[in-house]
Amino acid sequence: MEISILFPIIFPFIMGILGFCLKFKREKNRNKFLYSSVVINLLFIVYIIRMDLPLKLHLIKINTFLDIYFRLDKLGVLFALLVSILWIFTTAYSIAYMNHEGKERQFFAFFIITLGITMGIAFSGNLFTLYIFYELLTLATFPLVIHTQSKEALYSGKKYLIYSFGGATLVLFGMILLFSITNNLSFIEHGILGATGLSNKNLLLMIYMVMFIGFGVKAAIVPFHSWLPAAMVAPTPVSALLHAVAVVKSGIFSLVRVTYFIFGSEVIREIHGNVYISVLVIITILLGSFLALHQENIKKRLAYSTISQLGYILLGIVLLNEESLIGGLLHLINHAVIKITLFFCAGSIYFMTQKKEINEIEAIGKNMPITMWCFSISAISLIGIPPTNAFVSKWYLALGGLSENKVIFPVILLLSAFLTAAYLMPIIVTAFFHTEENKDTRNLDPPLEMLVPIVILTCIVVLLGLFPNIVLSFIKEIVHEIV
Amino acid sequence: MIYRTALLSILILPNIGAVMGFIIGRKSEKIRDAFNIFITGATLLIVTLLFKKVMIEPIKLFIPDIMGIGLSLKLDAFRYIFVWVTIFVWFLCTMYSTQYLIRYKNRNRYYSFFMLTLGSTVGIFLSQNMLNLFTFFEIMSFTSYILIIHDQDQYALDAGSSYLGMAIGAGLVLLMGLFLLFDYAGTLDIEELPNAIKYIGNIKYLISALIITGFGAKASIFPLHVWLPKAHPAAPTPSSAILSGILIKTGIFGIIITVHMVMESDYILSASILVFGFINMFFGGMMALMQRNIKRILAYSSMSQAGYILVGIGLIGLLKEHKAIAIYATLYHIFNHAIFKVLLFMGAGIIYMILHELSINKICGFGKHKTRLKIVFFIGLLAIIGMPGFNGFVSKTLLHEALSEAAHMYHSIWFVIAEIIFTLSSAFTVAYLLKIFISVFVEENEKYTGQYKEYIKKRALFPMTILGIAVIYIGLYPNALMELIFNASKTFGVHEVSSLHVYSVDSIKTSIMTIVLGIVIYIGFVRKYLLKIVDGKKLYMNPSLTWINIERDIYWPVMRITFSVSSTIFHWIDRAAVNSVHCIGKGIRSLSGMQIKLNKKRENKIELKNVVDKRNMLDWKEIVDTRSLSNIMVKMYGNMSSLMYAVFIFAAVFAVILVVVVVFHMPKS
Amino acid sequence: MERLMTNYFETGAMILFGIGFVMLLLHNNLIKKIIGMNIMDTSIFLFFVAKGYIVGKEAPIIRQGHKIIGYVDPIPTALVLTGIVVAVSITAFALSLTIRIYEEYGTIELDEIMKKRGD
Amino acid sequence: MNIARNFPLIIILMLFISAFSMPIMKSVRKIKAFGFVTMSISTILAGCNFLYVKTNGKFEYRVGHFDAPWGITFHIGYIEAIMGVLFTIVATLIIWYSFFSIDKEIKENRISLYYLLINILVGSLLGMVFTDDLFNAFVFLEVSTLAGCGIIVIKDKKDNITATFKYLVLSSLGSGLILMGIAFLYPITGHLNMSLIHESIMALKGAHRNILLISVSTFTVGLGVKSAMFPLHVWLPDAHASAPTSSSAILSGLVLKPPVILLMKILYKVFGFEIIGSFAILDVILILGSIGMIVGSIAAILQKEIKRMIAYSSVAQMGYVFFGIGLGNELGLIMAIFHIISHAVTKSTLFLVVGAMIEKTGSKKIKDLKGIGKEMPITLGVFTMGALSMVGIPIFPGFISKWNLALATIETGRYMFVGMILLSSLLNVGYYFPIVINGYFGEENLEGKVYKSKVMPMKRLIPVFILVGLMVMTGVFSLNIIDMIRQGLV
Repeated sequence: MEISILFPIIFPFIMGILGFCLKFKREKNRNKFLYSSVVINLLFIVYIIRMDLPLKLHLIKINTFLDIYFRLDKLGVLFALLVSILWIFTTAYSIAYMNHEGKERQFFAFFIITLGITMGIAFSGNLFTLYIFYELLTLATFPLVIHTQSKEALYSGKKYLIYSFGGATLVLFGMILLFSITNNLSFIEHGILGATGLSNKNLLLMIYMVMFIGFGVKAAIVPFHSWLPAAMVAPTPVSALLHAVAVVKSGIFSLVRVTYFIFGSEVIREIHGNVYISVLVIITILLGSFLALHQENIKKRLAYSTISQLGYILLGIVLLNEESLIGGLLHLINHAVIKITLFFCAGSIYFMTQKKEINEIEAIGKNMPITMWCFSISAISLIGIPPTNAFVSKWYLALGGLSENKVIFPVILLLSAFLTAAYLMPIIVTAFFHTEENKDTRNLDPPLEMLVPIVILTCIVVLLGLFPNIVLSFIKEIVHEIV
Repeated sequence: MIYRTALLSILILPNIGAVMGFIIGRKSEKIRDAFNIFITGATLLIVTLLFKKVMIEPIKLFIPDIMGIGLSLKLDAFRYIFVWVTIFVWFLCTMYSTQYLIRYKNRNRYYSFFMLTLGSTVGIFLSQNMLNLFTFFEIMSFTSYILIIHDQDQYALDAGSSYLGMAIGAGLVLLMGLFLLFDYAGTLDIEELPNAIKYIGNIKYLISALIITGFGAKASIFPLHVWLPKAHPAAPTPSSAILSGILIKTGIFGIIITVHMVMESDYILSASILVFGFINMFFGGMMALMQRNIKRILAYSSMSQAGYILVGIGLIGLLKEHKAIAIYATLYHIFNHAIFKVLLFMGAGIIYMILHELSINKICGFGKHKTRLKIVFFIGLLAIIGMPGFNGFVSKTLLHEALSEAAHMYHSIWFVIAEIIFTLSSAFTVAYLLKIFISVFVEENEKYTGQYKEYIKKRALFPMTILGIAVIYIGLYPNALMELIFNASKTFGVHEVSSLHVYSVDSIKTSIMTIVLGIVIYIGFVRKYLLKIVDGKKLYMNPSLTWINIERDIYWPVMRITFSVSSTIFHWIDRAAVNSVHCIGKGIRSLSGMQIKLNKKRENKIELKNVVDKRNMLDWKEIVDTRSLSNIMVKMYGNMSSLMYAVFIFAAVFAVILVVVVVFHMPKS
Repeated sequence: MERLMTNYFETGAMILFGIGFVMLLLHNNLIKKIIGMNIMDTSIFLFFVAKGYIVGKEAPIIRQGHKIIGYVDPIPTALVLTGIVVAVSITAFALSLTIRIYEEYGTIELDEIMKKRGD
Repeated sequence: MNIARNFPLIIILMLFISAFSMPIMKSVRKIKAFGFVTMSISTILAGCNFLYVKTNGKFEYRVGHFDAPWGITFHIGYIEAIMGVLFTIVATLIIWYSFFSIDKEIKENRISLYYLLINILVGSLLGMVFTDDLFNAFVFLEVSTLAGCGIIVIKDKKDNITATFKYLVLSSLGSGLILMGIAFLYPITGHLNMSLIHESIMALKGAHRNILLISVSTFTVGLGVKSAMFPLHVWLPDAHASAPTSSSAILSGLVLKPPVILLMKILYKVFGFEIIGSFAILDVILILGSIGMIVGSIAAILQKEIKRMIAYSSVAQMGYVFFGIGLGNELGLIMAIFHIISHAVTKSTLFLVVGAMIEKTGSKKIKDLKGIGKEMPITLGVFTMGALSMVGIPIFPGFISKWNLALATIETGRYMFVGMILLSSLLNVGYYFPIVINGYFGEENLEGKVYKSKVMPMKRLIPVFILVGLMVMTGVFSLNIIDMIRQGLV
C-alpha cells in the first residue's frame, strides 16, 4: 500500500475544503470536526510509519525532473511527527483563541490545509516536490498571516509574500542549475552529486549558496529575515505556527534536505560552501538576540528570538559533522516546542488582558500564574539552562562546533544564550516581581482549551530535557545515515 | 541499596518539600512551617545517619538516561562535609525563617524556593558528573535569585538582576569550559577525567580558567564579586545567611573539584588560585571596613573569608606531598565559615527584623541591653576573628601553618608579602567586626532602651544558640571533626593520619597579635578616619563610595558601549534589505522628481502685443519652465507610443538590426 | 556606384522606398502618411517585379502560333498582383479609419489629435 | 481516414465561406449560433486532424493536387496540428463567452460583422500556420491583420480608432518588410515553398550571404511588429486594451502567435540552423526577448488600467517566446512553442475574466477592483489561477516553460539569462498578486462590499472554466506536449 503515504497529505486538504464548505450548526460540531481531522492525520502518520521503511511513491512522473515523488524516511518521519503533534495542540488552542478574532471558517480551512502541505514537505522525495509544496506553503499561510486584514497585516503579508517568493525564485534558480548538472533531483543520503559534480566547483558553490539563501529566507537567515518580525501581526496561533512549526521549520527542513540529501557533506566541504554560509549564520544568531533586546512588544521579541534560535539550527546544519547535526535536529524539535509554548503564553496574555507590551504586564504573574509559570520554564529552557531541553541541543551544537576546531561557534552560542537570558528574563521578572499596588487578584488564566496545550507543552519541554534519549537516539540514527 | 535510596532521598526530599509545602501553604501557614522544618530535619537526620557508612566507603548512585548521560551521584567523606553543613545550616535557617519572615509577603513562594535551592545545592555537592553539577548549579542560581529579590523593591530587583546577570554569564563561561573539556576528554565523569585529560597539553589551562571563572562568580572571586555586596543586603536574612554560608561554598566546591580532582593540583593553577585568594582576602577585608550596612559588611567579610579558603586551595597544590595540612585547613575553614557566618547573619537579621534598618549609623546602640543577642553575636565575632577557643581559630591557625610550610618550602619573597597580607586581612576582620559590635552593642543610644524585646522569639534564638554552641565546641575540641576530615583528605590522595595540634603557644600568640593589630586598626583608622561627628551625632563615613566601582565604572560602561555599538550595527543590518529597497525607491523617485529647467523663450506674439508695461515684459521673460523628470518621461513615453514615434522606432530597430546582423555576422567556421 | 547604375530598377525602388518612408515619418497629415505608405508599397512591388524581369525576355503569355523561347519569370508578377490587392485593401481601410478619425476629432493632423487625446 | 488529410483546408475554407454568409442572416442569435457551430466543427475537424497526425505522422497536403513548386502545399506536422486544435478550441470558447458580453460592447448591427471577422481571423491564422508557402503565408498574414484591426475598431470609440490606425500603419510597415524579404529571397532561390527554398539556399553554399542577411533582418522585424517583439510592441497596449473583451482575448491569445511560428519556420526551416547559427540574428532576438521580458513586466507594474496591464504582460510573455527562439537550441525552440500554447490558454482566460470584472464594476482602473474578491469570488479565483500560471507556480504551464527555458539557457552556457527569467517571473508576482490580494483581503478593501453581489451567472463562466481546465491540463500533460513538439520539429 504505497499509496498510503498520500493520506496524511491529501486528507487535510479534503478536510480543509470540507470544513470550509460545510455549514456547521453549532460550534461544537465544528470543533469536533477539527479535532478529528488533526488526530486522524496523526494516526495516518503513525500508520504509515509502522509500515516498512522506506516507502516510495511516484505520484506523477513526467520525466526525471517533473516527478511528484514521495518518499518516507526517518528524517521526514521526525518532521512529520513533530508537526502533526504540535498541530493538535495548536488546534485546541486556536479553537479557543479564534473566537476572539473572527472569520474562523476561512481561518480553519487554511489552517488544516497548511498541515497537509507541511506533511507534503516532510514526505517529499525529491527537490521538485519539495519546491512545489514549499510554494504552496507560502500561498496557504498567506491568508493566515493577514487574517486581521488590517493595513499593517496586509503590509506584513505582502512582505512575507515578496520575501518568500524571492526565496523560492532563488531556489528555483539553484534547482535549474543543479538539474543541468545532475539530471536528477531525488533525495539520497550522502547526496546525489557523488564524484560527478566536483569538476565545476565554483558553479556548485554558487548553486549551494543560492539554494541555501533561497530556503534560508523562510528560515529567516539574515539579511532576509525581516518578514518574520513583520508577520507578528497575525493571530497568535498563526505566529506560533509560523515561528515554531510549519513555516520556518519547513525552511530548515528543506535546508537539511539540500545539504545532506542533495549535496552531501563531503561535497560541501570540498566546495567550502559551509564557510561562507556560517558567517551569515553567525550574524543571524547575534542579530536576532541583539535586536530582541530592543523590542517592547512581547511577540516581536519572541520573533527576533526565533531568528537567533533558527540561526542555531542552521549552524547545526552547516557545520557538517554528526554532533552538530544532532544538535541542529534536536534544536529543531526543542525550539519548536519551546517557542510554541512561549507564543501560546503571549497569546493567552493578549487574549485575556489585551496586553502586548512588556511594561504593561507588570505583576501579571499574580493573575495568570499557570500561564506565566509555563512561560518562565520555557524561557529558561530557551536560554539553555539545564535540565531543560534546549540545553541538550545546545550541548551537541557546541560540541559540533568544537569538533570543527572552531571555538568561535560555542562562544557565539553562549553569547547568544546570555543575550537570550537578557531579553527573556525581564519579561519574567516584570510579570512576577514588579508589584503594582491594588491589583485585582482575579484569576485570569485562559480557558482550558488554551491552558491545557500550554501545560502539556511545558511538560514536554522539561521531559525532553530530562530524558532526551528517546528522541536523541532516533536523531542519532538519522544523522548516522546521512553524514 | 538502602544507602542509595537514602542518598537519593536527601536529593529529592527538599524538592518534594518545596512542592508539598507550597500546596500545604495555601491552606495553612503553620502546618507548612512545621512541615518544612520537618523535611529539613528529616534530611539532616538521614545525612547524619549516613555518616557511618560514608566513613567506610563512598556511596554511589547512577540513574541512567537523565539528561542523556544519566545522573551520577556520589557521597564520600569530602562531599559529606559540604552536604552535612549545608543541610545543617538549612535546617537552622528554616527554623529561623519561620520567625523572621512573619511579616513578609509571598511567604509561600519563599519557602518553595528555599527548599528548591536546598535540593539543588545538595545536588551540586553530590554530583559525580560535571554536567550534573552544572545542571544543579544553574538551577540553584535561578532558585536563589527568587530568594534575593524577595522584597521586590527597586533595590532588590537591581541587586537581583546583577546577581542573575553574573550567574547566567558565569554559568555560560563555565559551560564553555565544559564544552572544551568534553571535547578534549570525551567524558565528564569526575573520576575518569584526570586520566582523560592527562595528555591534552596547555589547553587545560584555558579549560580550567573558564571553569574557575564560572564557579568563581559564585565564590565571589575578585573581580567577579560585584553581585555579592548588592545581593546580601537585598535578600531576607535567612537567604543572605544561606548565600554567604553555603552558596559561596558551591563555587568553592567547584573550584576544588576543578583544580584538585580534575586537574590534579596543577602547580600553575594552584598558584593563581592562591594569588586570587590573597586579593580576595585583602580586598574583601578592606571593603568591609568601609561599609556601614551590617549585611554589606558581612557580605564583604564573606568575600574575604572565601579568600582564605581559596588560599587554602592554592596551598594544597603548592605543598604537594605536604599538602595534608592545607587540606585540613581548607575543609575546616569551609565548615567553620559556614557556621559562624550564618550565626552573624542571623544576628544581623534579628536587628533588621525589629528595626527594618541595617545602617550602623541608625541602629547604633541598639543592642546595648539585648544581652542574649549580644552574647550570641559576640561568639560569632570571636569565631570569625580567630580568637583561641573558637572554631575560627582552628582553621585559621591551620591555614597559617600551611602558609608557613609553603614559605618554608619555597623561600620566596612573595611568601613574606603573603604573610603580611594574611595578617593584615585578619586584622581587618577584627576591625570591621569591632566596628559593628561596638557601635551596635556597646555604644549607648537611649532611643532603643528597653523596647522591642517581645520580637525576639525563641524560634529565632534557638538556631543561633545551636550555632554558638557548635562554634565553641569545635573551638575547644578541634579534633572533633578530624575523623571526617581525615577521611575527606583521602579524596585528595593523602593517607597518613595525623592529629591536630592547634593550640600551641605560637599559634595563640599569633592570633592574639593579629587581634591586637586589628584593634589598633579599629582605633587608629576606623574611629579616627571613618567616624565623623555631624550635628552631634556619630556617623560612619564610607569613603569607598567615591572609589572606582568595578561594576559601575567598568562593567557597565563596557557593556553599554559594546551593547550600543553592536546594536547599531545589527540595526543597520536588520534594516539593510528593506532600507536598500526603500533607498533605491527613493532614489528613483527623487530622480524622477528632479526639476529640469527649460529656459524656453516662448515667442507668443499675441501676448507680446498685449504687454504694454516694460516691467511686465521683463517678468514674462524670466518665466522658467520647470518640470520634473518623471513628467518628462511620461510625456516622452506617451510620444513614443504615438504613431509618429512608433514609426521612428520601427525604422531605428530595423536599421540597428540590419547593421548588427551585417556587421556581426560571423563567417561559418 | 556602378552597381547602382546598372540595377536602376532596384535603385529606383530603394529611392521610392526612402521617399515613402520619409513621408510616413515626417508628415503629420494622416492622408499624407497613407500616401507615403502606398509609395513604399509600390516601391516594394517595383523591386519585386524588377527581380523577376530578365532583360530581353518576353512575357509568358502563350499566344496562338507564337513560340516563346525565353520568358520573364511570371511568378513575381503574379505575387505583386496579390500584393497590390492587399495594399489597396489596407489603404482603403486606412482611409476609412481616417474618415472616422476626422469625425471624432475634427482633424487629421496627428499632433492635434495627440493634443486632443492628451487633454 | 485519408479524408482527414483534407481537414486543414476544409477548416480554412469553411471558416471563410461561412464568414461571408453571416451578413445574410438577420437574427443576432442565429449569427452567434452559426459562428459557434462553425467554430466547433472546425475544432472537431482539427481534433480529427490531430489524431490523424498522431497515428500517421506528418504529411504534406497539396492544395488542388498541384505539386510543390507550382502549387501551394500545406505542411501538417505535430506542431501545426497542435496549433490547429489550440486555435480552434480557444476561439470556440471565446466565441461562447462573447455571446453574453458582446451585446454590451458593440452596436447590434455590427454583430454579424464581428463574427464574420472572427471567423476570417481564425481561418487566416490557421492558414498561416498550416501553409508551407511563403507568399501564401504573407497573404494570410495580411488578412489576419485586417481582420484583427476590424475586431478592434468595431467598438467604434475614439480610442479604438486611433489604436487601430496605429496598429494598421505599423503592421503594414511590417508587411512591407516581409514582402521585401520574400522579394530578396525569391530571385536567389527561385522558390516560394519553404522546403524548396531551404534546399536552394543550401545549394548556394555561402553565396549571396548579404542578401540572406538582409532578408533575415527584414523578416525578423516585419514579423516582430506583428507579434509585438520589444520594442516594436508600441501598438499592442492601446489595441488590446481598447478592444472589446473577446477581441482582446483573441488578439492576445491567438493573433500574436502565428507570426512567431512563421518566424520560427523562416529561421529554422527556410534558412536552417546551419545558416542562422552563423548570423547574429539569434542573439539579437535573444537580447530583445529578454529585455522584453523585463521591460514588459515593469511597464505592466506601472499601469493603472487593468487591461493595459495584462496587455503589457503579453509583451513580457512574448519576450519569453522570442527568448526561446533566440537561444538557438532545440529545447529553447520547443519551449518557445510550448509557451505559445500556455500563453494562448492563460492569457485568453485572463482577458475574459478581467473583461467580466470591468463589465460588472464599470471601471477599468486597478484601484477600483479592490475588494472584488468578495463580490466576484469565483471570477477572481479564476484570475488567481491564471496569475499563478503567469508567475510560474509549479503544475501550471507557466512554470514548465520557465523551467525548461532556464534549462535550455544553461545548455547554452549563458547563466546570466537564467537570472533574467527569474527576475521577470518575480516581477510578474509584482503586478498580478496585488490585484489578487487587494481583491480578496484587506479590511478597508472589503468594506461595504456585498458578498457575491456581482457574481457572474454560471453559464457565462463555463467557457472560462474550460479554459482554466485546459490550462491546468497543459501543465499536467506538459511532457506529452513537449514530446510531440519535439517530434514535430524533426
